[in-house]
Amino acid sequence: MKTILPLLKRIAYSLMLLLAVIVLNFVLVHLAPGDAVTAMVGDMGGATPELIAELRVEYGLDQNLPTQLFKYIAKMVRGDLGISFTHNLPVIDLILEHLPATILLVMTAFFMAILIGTVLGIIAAQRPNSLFNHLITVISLSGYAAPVFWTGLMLLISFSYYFPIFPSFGMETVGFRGTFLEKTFDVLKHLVLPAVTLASIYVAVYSRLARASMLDVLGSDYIRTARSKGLSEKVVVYKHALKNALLPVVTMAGLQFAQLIAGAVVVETVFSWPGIGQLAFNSILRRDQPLLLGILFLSTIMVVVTNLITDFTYRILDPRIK
Amino acid sequence: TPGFAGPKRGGDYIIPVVQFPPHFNAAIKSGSELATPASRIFVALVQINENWEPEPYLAKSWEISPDGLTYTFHLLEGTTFHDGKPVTSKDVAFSLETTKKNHPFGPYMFGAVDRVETPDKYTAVIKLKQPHPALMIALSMPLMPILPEHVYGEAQGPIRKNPANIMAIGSGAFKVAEYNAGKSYILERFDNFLRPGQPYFDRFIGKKIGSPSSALIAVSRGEIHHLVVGDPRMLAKLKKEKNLFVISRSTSGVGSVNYIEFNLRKEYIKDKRVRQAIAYALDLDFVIQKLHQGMTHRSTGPIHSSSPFYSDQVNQYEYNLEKANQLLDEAGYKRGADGMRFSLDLTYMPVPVIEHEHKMIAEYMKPQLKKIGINIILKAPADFMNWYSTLAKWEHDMSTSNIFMWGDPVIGVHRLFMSTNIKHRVWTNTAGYANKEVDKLLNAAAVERDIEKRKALYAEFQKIIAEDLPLYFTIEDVFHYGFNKELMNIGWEIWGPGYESMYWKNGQAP
Amino acid sequence: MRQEPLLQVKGLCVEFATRKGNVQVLNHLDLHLDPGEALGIVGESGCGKSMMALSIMRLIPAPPGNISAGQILLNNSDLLQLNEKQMQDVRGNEISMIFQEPMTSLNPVFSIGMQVSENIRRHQSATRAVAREKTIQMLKAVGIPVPELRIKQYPHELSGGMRQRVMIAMALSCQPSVLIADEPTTALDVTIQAQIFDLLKQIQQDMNTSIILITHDMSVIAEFADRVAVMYAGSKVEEGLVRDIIDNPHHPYTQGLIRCVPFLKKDPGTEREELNEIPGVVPDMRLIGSECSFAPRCRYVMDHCHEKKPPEVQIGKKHHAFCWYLEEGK
Amino acid sequence: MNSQPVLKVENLRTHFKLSKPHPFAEAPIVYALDGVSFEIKRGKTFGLVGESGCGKSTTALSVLRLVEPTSGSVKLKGTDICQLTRKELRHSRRFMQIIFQDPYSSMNPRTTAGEIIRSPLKILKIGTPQEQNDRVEELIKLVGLRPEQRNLYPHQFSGGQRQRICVARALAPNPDFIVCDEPVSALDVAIQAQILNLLMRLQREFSLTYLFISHDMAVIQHVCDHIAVMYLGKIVEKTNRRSLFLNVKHPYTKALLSAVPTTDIKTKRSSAPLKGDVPSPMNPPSGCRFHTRCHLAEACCFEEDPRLREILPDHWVACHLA
Amino acid sequence: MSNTTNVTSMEVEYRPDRPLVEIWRMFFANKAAVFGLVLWTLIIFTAFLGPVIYSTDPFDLVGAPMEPPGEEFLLGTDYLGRDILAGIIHGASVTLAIGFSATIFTVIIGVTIGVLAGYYGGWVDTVLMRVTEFFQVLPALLFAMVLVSLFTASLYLIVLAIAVVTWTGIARLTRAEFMKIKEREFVLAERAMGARNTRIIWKVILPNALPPLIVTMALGVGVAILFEAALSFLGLGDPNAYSWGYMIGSSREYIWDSWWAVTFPGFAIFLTVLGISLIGDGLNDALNPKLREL
Ligand SMILES: Nc1ncnc2c1ncn2[C@@H]1O[C@H](COP(=O)(O)OP(=O)(O)OP(=O)(O)O)[C@@H](O)[C@H]1O
Ligand SMILES: Nc1ncnc2c1ncn2[C@@H]1O[C@H](COP(=O)(O)OP(=O)(O)OP(=O)(O)O)[C@@H](O)[C@H]1O
Ligand SMILES: [Mg+2]
Ligand SMILES: [Mg+2]
Repeated sequence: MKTILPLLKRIAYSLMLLLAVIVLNFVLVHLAPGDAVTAMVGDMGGATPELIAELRVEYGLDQNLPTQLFKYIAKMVRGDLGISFTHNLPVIDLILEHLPATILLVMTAFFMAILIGTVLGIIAAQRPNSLFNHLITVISLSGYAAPVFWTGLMLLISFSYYFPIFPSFGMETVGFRGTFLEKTFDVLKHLVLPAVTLASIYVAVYSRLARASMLDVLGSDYIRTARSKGLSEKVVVYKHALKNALLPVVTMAGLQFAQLIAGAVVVETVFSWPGIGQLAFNSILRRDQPLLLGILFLSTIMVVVTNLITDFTYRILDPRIK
Repeated sequence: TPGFAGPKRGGDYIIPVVQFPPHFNAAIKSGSELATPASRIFVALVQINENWEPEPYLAKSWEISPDGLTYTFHLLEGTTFHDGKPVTSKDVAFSLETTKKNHPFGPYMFGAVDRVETPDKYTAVIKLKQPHPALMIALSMPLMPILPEHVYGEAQGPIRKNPANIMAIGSGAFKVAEYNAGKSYILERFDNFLRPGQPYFDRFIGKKIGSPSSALIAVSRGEIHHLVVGDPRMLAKLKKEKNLFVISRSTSGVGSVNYIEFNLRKEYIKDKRVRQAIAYALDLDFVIQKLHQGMTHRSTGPIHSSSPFYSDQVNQYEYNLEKANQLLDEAGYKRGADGMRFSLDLTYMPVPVIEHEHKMIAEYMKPQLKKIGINIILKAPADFMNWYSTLAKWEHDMSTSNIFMWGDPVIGVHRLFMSTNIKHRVWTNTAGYANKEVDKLLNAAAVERDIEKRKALYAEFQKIIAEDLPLYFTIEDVFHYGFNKELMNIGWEIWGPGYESMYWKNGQAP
Repeated sequence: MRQEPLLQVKGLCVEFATRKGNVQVLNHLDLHLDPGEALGIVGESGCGKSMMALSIMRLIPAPPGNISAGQILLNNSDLLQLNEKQMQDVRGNEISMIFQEPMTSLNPVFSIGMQVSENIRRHQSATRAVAREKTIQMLKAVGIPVPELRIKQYPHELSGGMRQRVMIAMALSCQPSVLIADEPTTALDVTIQAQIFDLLKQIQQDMNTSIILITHDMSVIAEFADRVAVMYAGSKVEEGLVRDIIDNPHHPYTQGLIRCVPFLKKDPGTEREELNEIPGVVPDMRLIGSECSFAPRCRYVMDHCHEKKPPEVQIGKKHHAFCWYLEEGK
Repeated sequence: MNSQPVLKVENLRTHFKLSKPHPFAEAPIVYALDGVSFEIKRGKTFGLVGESGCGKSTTALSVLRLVEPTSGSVKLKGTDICQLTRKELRHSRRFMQIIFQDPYSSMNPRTTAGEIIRSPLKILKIGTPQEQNDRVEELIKLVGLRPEQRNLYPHQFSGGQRQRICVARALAPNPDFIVCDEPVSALDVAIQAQILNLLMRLQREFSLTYLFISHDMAVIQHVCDHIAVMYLGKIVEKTNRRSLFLNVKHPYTKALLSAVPTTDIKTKRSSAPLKGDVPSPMNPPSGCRFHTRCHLAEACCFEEDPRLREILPDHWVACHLA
Repeated sequence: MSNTTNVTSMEVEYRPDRPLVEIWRMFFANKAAVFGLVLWTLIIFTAFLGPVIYSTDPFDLVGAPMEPPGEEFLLGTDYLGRDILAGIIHGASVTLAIGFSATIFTVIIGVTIGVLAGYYGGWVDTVLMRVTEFFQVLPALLFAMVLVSLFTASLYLIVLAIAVVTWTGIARLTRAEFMKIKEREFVLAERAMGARNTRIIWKVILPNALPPLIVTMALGVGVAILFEAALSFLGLGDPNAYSWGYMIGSSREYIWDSWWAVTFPGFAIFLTVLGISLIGDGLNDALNPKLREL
């Protein structure tokens, strides 16, 4: 009971947050000039007024905003996110179809960034004033300072055009026929450049953070205690210090995840990665309201869920939180 | 096209898809992204060859009554849909009705059709209320696909919601095997296609590609098998690729022309001299030769130069800054202290793939019009809706735009100029142009069956437009197709390449 | 009759490199510890008590710290000659240490059972189960009730006194011959402090462990230690048996230190009195040269106090001090 | 002698409400201070002694209304502090000041010593800038610093010097009453003597009234005229100095006294006087709060809360058995 | 480690400490930070004096399109024939202006909310933190894209959008610092002296909270520049403002023919953000009293 109640509280609160996000997005999207039907018919190359009126009714755009909002939420509760204007498919199907690609990309980049960042940070922390430390600072900051699309384009030119090692776009070779293993390898090959690009921004964040918190932890009393027990430096650093130093990294990682998803928009555009980011970008450009709302909703859910996971991880790592 | 040993079957053909089609039903939606796959999946009654002549397709022959009001089509026998059901004249009638009702151009294409009669299974008779010279074009793919009534008919519910819009059933050379929304679609060969032997590819695959630059890499690596670059900049790159050969054509059927639209209600702009000054201040030769590297054409008016109704006997506004300045001075707009006369908003159509025709020209106009003292404020529409609503509300000063002729001026051109068509909708007469004479000319041209007389009417119309300049027509785009060298027998229609006759030299993709 | 000392510190010098120059935090320090003995070290904050303790453990943070000279002999072998690996075998095994801050000296993210048994497993290559048994036994020995349950708890779930007990259990888990307690009770309440000292005393008897107790509180020393060394600014100024030092302090600093402490009296009387004070503050260690570092605050200061290091003056059998004034007065 | 007390505290309670662990829970309450009464005469020092967490600092802060007391009254020279409006309260601040335990953290690290001493004058708008300046100079000399030191920052002083600055600051507006919350427990013994002497000297000179808080019995014994022993938010014994040490009545006070190590080798304690830890003030034990650690506890101690009774003249004890 | 409050200081040293000098010394000892500073000196110089020295209007079509870097055009021309060098020079001020104004906005929103939440606590904190969390779960870039695309892009809108999606970091930081410093005894001491809330907030707590805030603000400028670049790249920039982001965004399709048109502005952004990040990093260390002791 004691552990479940706070969790329930968090979940209830998250649901309210979600609702607020939905309302804001909905109002925002509907307040903007123009409505979806005009975009739709524009896309068709023009249409008769009758068709436009008909479409308005069909998509419920003839009702007033509160009614539309209410209906939208009512439908959403039932898991129905509406029909995409441009794709003419249920939004939920579209999202579910593009989601795996984004998750693959984002997760790979996420763990790549955390792993590389933390390792670099720890190494730098052990030699705080060395040349190596400065080198790490500059290298990791470089990844952060370069606009991500620029990094992407430069990588693309280098490793896909001048030295064609990696494929230039997409997630897999379409129509590729092969064993499961070959297919996996095919996907991995496509994954390298986008993942490296996306990760490059965040390596700096994590390495700086890991370095700072590791420096902090290494100076703490309990590390001296661990040393006084005769533990080897390896055990001291990687067992006693690391677990503590990871706490801020975990927090940051949780917070950053939201931005990582958004960052995927740019990377997916550069590499034609068939994920949510591209879907989102297109839905923005073509004012596909149901799809856009659905994606915003989904990314909020993902963020909220990651926050819950972060919370949970934090609880595992830090017994002080109960 | 080289190659002696007859066509070989086999292999996949992969095309890049820039805008992913939401479905394949060409009867309820227009657009080039849909046209390519839909033309593979569905057949039409006729095909229009490069000389604008109708050729048999589903219809093996036809007769036209002398008064031009009755068209009788004789269908090929034994043709079936992908689901094995036979194609009959009932399906033709159903398809025409459906298209008329649901297609955005339905009224323009088939407004003149009174009814379709089906005296027997293989004869379809189209009765017109008035002569309609553009009918044959409207009956070709992708404008009117032959749909199976048993799949798309009323009995199956509203057509817009029909699942077969995606898993489409037609009688074309390929049938739908896979559709991964936003990513790819795979079409497989239909063995019972009405042209024996064809098609030759095993599969016809469309694959979504986000940006032209990645498409370029992809085609050079053979990951896709052709690339259409609307953007002439990429042409040089394309030509450098060893495994490609390049064909440059304007898609005459679509007949895309670009223009600058003036909102005739706005101050300054409502003055014809200002519009003409702007036209004189733009160096279209520079645009075409330098910015587009000579890969687009000069457009002189609303009718595409490949059309039989095209006329170049109009004022062509040769680049002349002096004249432009003089016109503005005459109009009474003096330069201020900063050398500027007045400011104008300029918006442009946000179409990522053909930026050079819109954004680039808008960007070009900014420094160029500064030279004659007009300060241009670019209004970048973030999305299509923004642009659409700006124009539909008549809030723009100027905008770039383009329009497709869709085979015949009646379908694509009239709507821009008729004073009866001043509407709060894009690609109507949003400029607010009202000229009785133009109305009269266009109304006459719509029903004129004598091609020479019709030509004359349109020639006069083009001349007036160039003088009045409600829209200033700038360029026509040319499409450059980079095809894989191992492709054989590329056929052409007015709508683009015909993939049914194409095959791989070695019977498989390289 | 005189035994070999268990631990000997000879001429220990420790330096710290700072941006403002080198600081000599320990200046030729000599100490010895006999088996089973409790040696007290007193001195003001910053005089180098902890540095002395950490040098014995060889845990001086290096850089910036550095043991620049001296010997630390444990059973006659010099700890400073050992390599890091060998030193790790000494730490927590032959010499253990408990620290000032029980609140922060335990790792917050590991259970206390794990932290205690880790030491046992490290040095006695015990299995997990054996180490657990031993841990429970140790926790029981330091007076933690129901240790079977406590081993699963985390430091934040324990009070300060309990944590310090855990620290002691950890330090003693491998029966070290020397236990260094660096101000083990300054952060605790008096009643808890009393409990901890009782515990230490009892353990010292049971295990025959020698203890170095570091504190700044004379009364604690008086109660706990057998012998005491008084430190000032990195040097030892006086050393002797507890009674000798408290009843008969010789060095001016020791005298001042003892007089300025308000001792609890049975009958305080009605009037309040002023305390004796030592004027001035502890000097900046960077500025200490070869002179007597207490000279600026000393009321008996003489000219050569500022010039030369004071000599060792033998006062009693086990009682000596370093002072020019005493030297003169002999 | 003026018999009118400078400070009269009656039945003061301060409870802290903590945040709810979940929406349906009751907010836990910390009974930090639970009914405390005492008074201090002009020029006297009243000592509060007790273990950590017993509510000493809370008393100090409540008396100055730096935390809002839950109930009770604090009369400073007759006016009830608890009833004042914020403006009146601000005005009366010049009569009461406080010195904290940690001199370093009680000074703004970004201001110089002179600024720090001057700040109460500035805040309370006492005197012209020139007068303020002179006053600062005077105070600096008074507490034994050198005038040129006024331009140094807190971190450039030693602990004792810092506490001198704090004393000077407290004296600046000429208060009658100063709360000293463990003013010497962060200092070395040698320095502690200096500060205690300074405080006593100033008290004589300006006839100041002190509320002196410490956990060190010896210090308390040394500086206070009256002493109250606190346990878990309540005063258990309250009397003058002599009586407390000669006639100690409450078992807790006895334990506290015998826990203090002495240099007197003959009276060495035999064993620790108290077992166990202080209970949590969140749910204090029923009846006499000390019964959980009291070896004399009887049945009535478990049930009834003992009142403070005057057992001897001016000697108050809260114990059923005294 | 030994208690820093006990670090002794000698009575003979009466040199008043000059914190700024000390910070500068620390900062200067950090080679990477100095490199960042040099970069920024150059960039600021370019932004202010560049347009005077090199006055070519970046919008003007001065040469043939896609002229590679060479004698006539040092950095080449773009697809319209606009001078890349002129763009880099004139774009500097635009880019910096966007970076700074967005940061100012961000700071105004973030600090206000952080101060109120951190200082007053209680329900104020609860409410404000809920609002903050609300903005935090919105994916920043995506939300900025939505904002900009719904209404026609202009510099103001872009700056506003960046501020709206980035203020939460500053707010949280300010709040955390305030909560931390609020508990320090010198704040209690101020209250004991009768100081008003306004004084405590602005004169007492804020100056002490500044170091991490300054660092975050410095980094914020970089973040804002990157945001604007990303928006421009996605075609959501303001075409009347010649920023580096705009240069990349408009030239990106021509990257295969004129790598210079994308590479140079990208590199300029890279150097700018790298510079300010290094400066921020250096400041972070220099302002950290823990490290200064050494
Ligand atoms: N990292 C360091 N750099 C420079 N000097 C240091 C460092 N650590 C400690 N010192 C100095 O070493 C001296 C001795 O410190 P030490 O911790 O041994 O004192 P201590 O006697 O234990 O004091 P306390 O009673 O406060 O614990 C002090 O003057 C301190 O300033
Ligand atoms: N703001 C607060 N919110 C909640 N609880 C508090 C607050 N301030 C103090 N307490 C609690 O009130 C009790 C008394 O605290 P107080 O600080 O008065 O003790 P103290 O006697 O001064 O202890 P110490 O000797 O450690 O300074 C403690 O349990 C403490 O945790
Ligand atoms: Mg110490
Ligand atoms: Mg306290």
